[in-house]
Amino acid sequence: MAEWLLDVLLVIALLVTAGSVLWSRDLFRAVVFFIAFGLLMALAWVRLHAPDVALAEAAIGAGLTGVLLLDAARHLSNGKSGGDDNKEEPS
Amino acid sequence: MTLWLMAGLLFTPLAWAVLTLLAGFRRGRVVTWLGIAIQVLVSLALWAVVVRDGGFQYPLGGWQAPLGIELRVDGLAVTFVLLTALVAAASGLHAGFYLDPDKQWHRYFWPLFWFLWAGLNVVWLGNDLFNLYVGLELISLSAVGLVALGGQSEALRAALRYLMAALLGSLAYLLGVALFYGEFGSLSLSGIASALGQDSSGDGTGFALVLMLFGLALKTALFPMHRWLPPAHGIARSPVSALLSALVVKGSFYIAARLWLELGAPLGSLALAQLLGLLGGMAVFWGGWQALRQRKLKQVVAYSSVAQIGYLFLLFPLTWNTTEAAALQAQQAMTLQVISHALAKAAMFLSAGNLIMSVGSNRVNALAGVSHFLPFSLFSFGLAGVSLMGLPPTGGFAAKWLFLQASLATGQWWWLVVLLGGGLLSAAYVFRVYRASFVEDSNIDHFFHPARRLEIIPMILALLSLGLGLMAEPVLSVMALTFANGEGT
Amino acid sequence: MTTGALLPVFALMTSLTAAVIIFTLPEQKHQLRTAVNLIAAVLKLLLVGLMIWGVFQGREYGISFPMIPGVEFVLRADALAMLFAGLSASWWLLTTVYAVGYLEDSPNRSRFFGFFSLCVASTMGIALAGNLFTFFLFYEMLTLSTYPLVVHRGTQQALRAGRTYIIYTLTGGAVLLFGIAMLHGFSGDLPFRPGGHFADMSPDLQAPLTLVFVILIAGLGVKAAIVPLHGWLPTAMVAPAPVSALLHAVAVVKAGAFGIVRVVFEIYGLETANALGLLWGLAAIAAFTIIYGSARALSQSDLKRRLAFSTVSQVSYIILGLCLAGPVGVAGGLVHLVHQGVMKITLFFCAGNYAETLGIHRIDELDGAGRRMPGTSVAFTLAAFGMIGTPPLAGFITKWTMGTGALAAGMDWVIAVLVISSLLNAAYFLPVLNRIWFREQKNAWPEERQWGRFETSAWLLWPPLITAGFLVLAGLLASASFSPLGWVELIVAREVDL
Amino acid sequence: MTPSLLYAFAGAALCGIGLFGFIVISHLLRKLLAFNLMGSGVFLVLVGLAQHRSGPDPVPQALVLTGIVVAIAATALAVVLIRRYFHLSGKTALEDPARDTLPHQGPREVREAPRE
Amino acid sequence: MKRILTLLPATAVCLAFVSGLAYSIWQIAITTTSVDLPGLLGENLDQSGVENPVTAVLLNFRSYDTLLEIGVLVIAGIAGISVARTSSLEDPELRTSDTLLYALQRWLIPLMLLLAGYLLWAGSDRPGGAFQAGAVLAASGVLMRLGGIPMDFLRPGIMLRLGLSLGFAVFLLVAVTSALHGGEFLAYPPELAKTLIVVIETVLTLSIAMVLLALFVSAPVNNAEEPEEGGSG
Repeated sequence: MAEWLLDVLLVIALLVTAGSVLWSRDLFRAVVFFIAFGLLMALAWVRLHAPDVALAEAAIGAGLTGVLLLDAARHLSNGKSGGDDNKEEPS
Repeated sequence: MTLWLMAGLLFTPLAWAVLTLLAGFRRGRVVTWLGIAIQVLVSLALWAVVVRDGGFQYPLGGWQAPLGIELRVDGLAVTFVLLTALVAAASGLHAGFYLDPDKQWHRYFWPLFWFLWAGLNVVWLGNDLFNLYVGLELISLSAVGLVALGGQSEALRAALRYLMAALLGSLAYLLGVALFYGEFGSLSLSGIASALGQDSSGDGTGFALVLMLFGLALKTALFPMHRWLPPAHGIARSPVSALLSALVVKGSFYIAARLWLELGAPLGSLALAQLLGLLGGMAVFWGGWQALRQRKLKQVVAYSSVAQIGYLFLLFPLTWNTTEAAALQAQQAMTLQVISHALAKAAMFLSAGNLIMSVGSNRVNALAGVSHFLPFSLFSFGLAGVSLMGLPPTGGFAAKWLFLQASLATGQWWWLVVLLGGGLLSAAYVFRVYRASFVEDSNIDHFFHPARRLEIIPMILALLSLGLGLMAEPVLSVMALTFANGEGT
Repeated sequence: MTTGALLPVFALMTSLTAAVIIFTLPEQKHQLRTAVNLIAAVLKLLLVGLMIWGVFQGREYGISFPMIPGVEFVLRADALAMLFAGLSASWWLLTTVYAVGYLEDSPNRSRFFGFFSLCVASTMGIALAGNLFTFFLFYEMLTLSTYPLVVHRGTQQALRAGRTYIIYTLTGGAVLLFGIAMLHGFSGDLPFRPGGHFADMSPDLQAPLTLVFVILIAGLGVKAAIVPLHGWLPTAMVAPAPVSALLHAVAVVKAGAFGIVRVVFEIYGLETANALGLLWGLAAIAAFTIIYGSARALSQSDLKRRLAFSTVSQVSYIILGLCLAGPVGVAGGLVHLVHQGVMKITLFFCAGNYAETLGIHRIDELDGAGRRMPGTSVAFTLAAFGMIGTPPLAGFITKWTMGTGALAAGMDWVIAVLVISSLLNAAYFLPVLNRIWFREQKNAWPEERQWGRFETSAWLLWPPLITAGFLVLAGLLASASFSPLGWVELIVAREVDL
Repeated sequence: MTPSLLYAFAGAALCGIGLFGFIVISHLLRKLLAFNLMGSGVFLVLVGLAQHRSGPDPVPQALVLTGIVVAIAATALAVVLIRRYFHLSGKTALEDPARDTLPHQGPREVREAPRE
Repeated sequence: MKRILTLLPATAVCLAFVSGLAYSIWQIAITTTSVDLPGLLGENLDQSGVENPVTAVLLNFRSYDTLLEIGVLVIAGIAGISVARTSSLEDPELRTSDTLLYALQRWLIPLMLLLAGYLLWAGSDRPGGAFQAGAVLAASGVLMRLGGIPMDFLRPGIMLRLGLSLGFAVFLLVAVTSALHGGEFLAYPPELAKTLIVVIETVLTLSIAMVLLALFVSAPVNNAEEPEEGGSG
C-alpha cells in the first residue's frame, strides 16, 4: 500500500509540476519547474524499473535541457520581449 | 550482390553526409557528384534486382523482426527509392550551381541534403514502426535545417513553424506506436498486420491508428493543417523547395498509406476514411484557390503542393471496404500521383528558381513579357504545369484517370467533383503564370539567361513527368511486385 | 512492326519534330525556320498522301500500346481519319506559307511557329486517334498549344480572349473527360469501330448511355461551338489571321465536330444513337445553332467577327448532317467538314490580307477594296458565294446533298433550316461583296498598288487563291471519286451499314 | 491495475496537458516546454503500457532512450532557431505572417499595382 | 471573453484526446499480447556481447535506430551551427563573475568528468552508457563555458565538424565493414561484438557531448543574413 501511495504521490507531483511549467507567469520560473519535472520523471523511471532511462532523464532531460532553456529564457527576457501570453491558434 | 547493394544504399548517403560536412561548399559539390552517381547507380541496380527477382526482407544486423529491424524491399519501395534518387540527384546537381558558393553557410547544404536523402530511404524501406519514427525525425530535422539555411528572419519563422508542426506530428505518431506496442508487443508493421489478421482483437488500437494518421497528415500538410507548408516551401532556396515539395511531404504520406493499407481494413472506419477523403478534397480546392491569389511565384507553387497533396488522400475512402479491383486502381492512382507530382513539382520549383534568377524578382507579375525571350525554364514550368493540371498524356492525368475510375467503380461519385474541379482550378493558377509571361506591353528589355546546365535539369524532370503517363503501365507493374517468397502484402 | 504501322507515328512526328527544332532556333534565324516549317509541312503532306492511297486500297495503318492499366494508346488510319488528316495536312502547308508572309517583321515568331507546329501535331493526333482516350489526349493538347497563339499579340484584349478561350475549352475538356471516364467505367476501353459498340445493348444500359451521350456532346460541343457553348469563338478573333484561319477552318472547331462524328458513328453507332432518340435532340440544337449563328453574324460590323459567327453557324451543318441518319445526309454532313474548311480558310486569308495590306478591320471600310486588291477580292467573293450555296461551288454540294438526305430521312423541316440559313448567309455576305466591288473608295489606302507587283506579298496572295480554286474544283468535280464528296461516300460505304 | 498502468495513465494526462499548452500558448519557448512535457507523457505511455503485463521490458526502455535523445536534439535546435529569430525580429511568437495575396478583385487589378 | 472563446475549443480537443487515449490504454491493458519480445530478447542476450539488455537493444538488436538517431543529433548540430553566426566565443556577457560558481566549477567539473567516464564504462553490463555519459560530459562543458573557459574547438571550423561527425563516422564504418564481408549492414561478428560496442560507445560519448555543446554555444551574435530569393526586385 505504501508503494502505491508513493506512486500516486509521484504521479500527482508530476502533473502538478507539468501544470506549473505551463502556467507560471515568469518564463524563468517555468524553466525551473521544468527542471524539477525532469527530476521527478527520473524518479518515475526508477519506479518503472528503468534505471538507464532514469539516468538519461536526469542527465539530459533535467540537466542539459534545463541549462539550455535557462540560458535561452534569460536571453529572451533580457531583450525586447514580446507578450508572454498572446493566444494563438495552433500552428 | 543484393546484400552489397543494400549496404551501399544505406551507407552512401550517411557516409556522404559526413564527408561533405568536412568539406567546404565547392569541394562538397565535387564529392556530392560522386555520391550522386553511386547512389543513383545503386538505386537503379536494386530496382533491377527487384524487378527480376521480386522483393525481399532485409534484416539489419542479422536480427529478424520482431527482435531486430527488418527492411522490406518490395516493388513499391524500390520504385520510390529510384524516384528519390532521380529527384534528389536533380535537385542536388541544380543546387551545386544555383547556390552561391561564397556564402559560408551554404557548405552545410550538402550534409543536410545527404541526411535528407538517407532519411527518405529509411522511410521507403521501413517496416518497423519505431524505425519509421526515427526516419521521420531524420527527414524533418534536416528539412528544417535546410529551410533555415541562411538564418534570415523570415526563413527562421518559416523553419520554426515547420519544426513545431513536424514535432507535434511526430509525437502523435509516436504515441500511436506506443499504443500499438502495448497491444501487440511488436513493432514490425507486417507482424502487427498478421497478428490482426489472426485474432482481430484490435480493441483500442483504432485510436492509435487515428493518432498516427493525424500526425502523419499534419506532417503531410493536409488541409486544414497545411499552414506551415507554404511559408516553408516558399522561402527556402529553390532546390530545397524542390526537395521538400517533391519528396519530404511524400515520406509521411507514404507511411500513412502503408499503415492504412495494412491495418486500415480491421482498424479503420467508414467515417475516418471519408473524413480523410473530404479533407483531401477541401485541400484541393483551398490550395488551388490560395495558389490563384498569391503574388509571389514560389508561393503559387507552394500552395499548389497543398492542393496536389489533397488528391493523395482520396486513397483512403477509395480503399476502405471496396472491391479489390477498385482498391488496386486507387493504389495505382496514388502511386502515380506521388511520382508525377514529385517530378512535376521538383521541375516547377527548380524552373521557378531559374526564372526568379532571370528576372530578379519573385513576383508573378515580374514575368511580364518573358516569353519573348523564350526562356527554357518557362517551358519546363509549363510542362510541369500540364502535369499538375492533370491533362494527358502526363502522369498527373494517368493518376487522375485511375482515381476517376476507382471513384466510379466504388460508387463514390462525389470525388469526381474534386478531381475535375481541382484540375480546372490548377489550370487557373498555372495559366495565370503563363498569361503573365505573354504580356507584351512591358518594359522588360534585359533578360538574364541562366546557365544551360541549370535549365536542362528541370526540363528533364518535366519531360519525365510528362512521359510518365505513357509509361504508366510498366511503372505500375513494378509497383505491384511483392515478396518473392509470397509473404507480406 | 512494319513500316505501315509506323506511318501514323511519322505523320505525327513531322510536326512535333518541327516544333522542337523551331523552339530551339534563335529568333533571328527566319529563313532557316521557314525552311524547317515548309519541309515538315511538305513531308507531312506526302506521308498523309501515302496513307490516303493505302487506305483507298483497303489497307489500314495502326499502332497501339498500353498506357494506363485498362487503357491503350491507339493510332489508326482509317478512311474517316484520313478525311481529317488530309484536310489538316494540306491546310497546314498553306497556312504556314500564309503565316510566314503575315508575320513578316513581327516579334516572337519563333514562339508562334513552334506552337503552331504543336497545334498541327495535335490535329493530326485527333485525326488518327483510334479510341476516345487517345482522342482526348490530343484534344487537350490542342487546347494547350492554341492558347499561346490566341494570346500571341500580348495585348490586354488578346489576354482576355485567351482567358475566355481557356476557360471554355478546359471546362469542356473536363466535361468530356467525365463522360469518357463514365463510359469507360461501364464498358471498358472502347476503340473506334464502324457501327459502334452498342448495337445490341441491354435495356438497363439505355439510361446511362443517354446520359453519357449528353455529357460527351456537351464536352465536345464547346470546341464545335454549338450554341450555348460558342462564346469563346468570336472573342478569339483578336488572334492573328492565320490563327483564326486555323481555329475556324481546320483545327479547333473541326476537332469538336470530328469528335462528335466519331462518338456518333463509332462509339454509339448511328443506328443505336438514333434508336435512343439522341439524334433528334442533337438535330434540334444544330438547327438552332445554324439559324442563331447566321442571325448574329448579320449584326456584326467587324469583318472577322462576322466570319466568326458564320463559323458557329456552318460547323453545325456537319452535326445536322449526321443527325439525318441516312447515307446521303451523313455524306452531306461529312463533306462539309472539308468544304466549310476550304471556304472559311479562304475567307480568313482574305480578311487577313485586307487587314494586313490596307488596315481594314470593319466592314464599312471595305468600300472599293475590289479594285485595289482584285485577286484577294475574287477569292473572297468565291468563298462567300460558296457559303451562300451558289451552284456549282463547294457549299452548294453540301447543301444539295444534305437536302436530298433530309428528304430521304423524312425530315423535311431540315430543308427549311437550310433555306433560311442560305438566305441569312446571303444577307450577311452580299452587302459585303457589294461594298467591295460596287462602292467608291472612301479613304486613301495606306499604300497604293504599284504596277508590275502583286497587290500584296506573294506569300499572302497565293494561299487564298489556291484555296479558292480548290473550292471551285470541289464543286465542279464533286462526282469524281477523288473529290471530297467521293471520299466521303467511300467512308459512308465503309462506316455506315445502312 | 499495476503501478505501470498508473504511469501510463499519468502519461496520457501529461500528453493532454502538453497538447493544451502547445495549442494555446504562442510563446515559442513555452511551446517548446509543452512539447517536452508531451514527449515525456508519450514515453511514459510507451513504457508503462508495455510493462503492465510483462514486467520490465528493455525494448521500450531503449526506445525511450532513443526518443529522449531525438527530443533533446529537436529541442536544442529549436532553441537555437528561437534565439536567432528573437535576435533578428525581437519576437518570441509566430504571429501570422503578413498575407501576401492578391486583393479580392482578382488578377486584373494586380497589373496596375506598382512593381516593387 | 474572447480568450475564453479561443480556449474553449482547445480545451474540448484536449479533453477528447485525453479521454480517447485513456480509454484505449484501458482497452489495451486488458488484452494480452501475442508476441513475447522480452522473452525473445532474453534468449538472444548472450549473443549480443553485452550484459545490459538496454544497451544490447540500443547497440546491437536495434542498432540501426541508434545510428539514425545519432544522425538526427548531428543534423541538429549542423543546422544549429549553420544559422549561428558565432564570430567569437569570448562573449563578455557569458563570463560570470560569480565566485561561488567559479569555486563550484573547480570541484564539480573533475567530478563530472569522472562520472561520465564511469557511466560509459558501466554501460555494457550495468545501467549507463553513451547517452548518459555524453550528456554529463556536455553538462560539464556547459559549466566550463559559463565559467568563461575558452573552448576554441567549438568555433565553427574543421575541428568542430570533425568532432560532430566522429562518433557517427566510426559507427557507420563499423556498420559497413560487416557488410563488406558479405553480411548484413550493421551485423557485428559475434566474437568482436563487445569490443565494437565499447568502441562505438566511447566515440559516441564524445560526439554526443560535442553536438550538445555546439548547440549550446550557437547563440546568435551578429547580423549576417541572406536576402530572400529575388526579394530585391
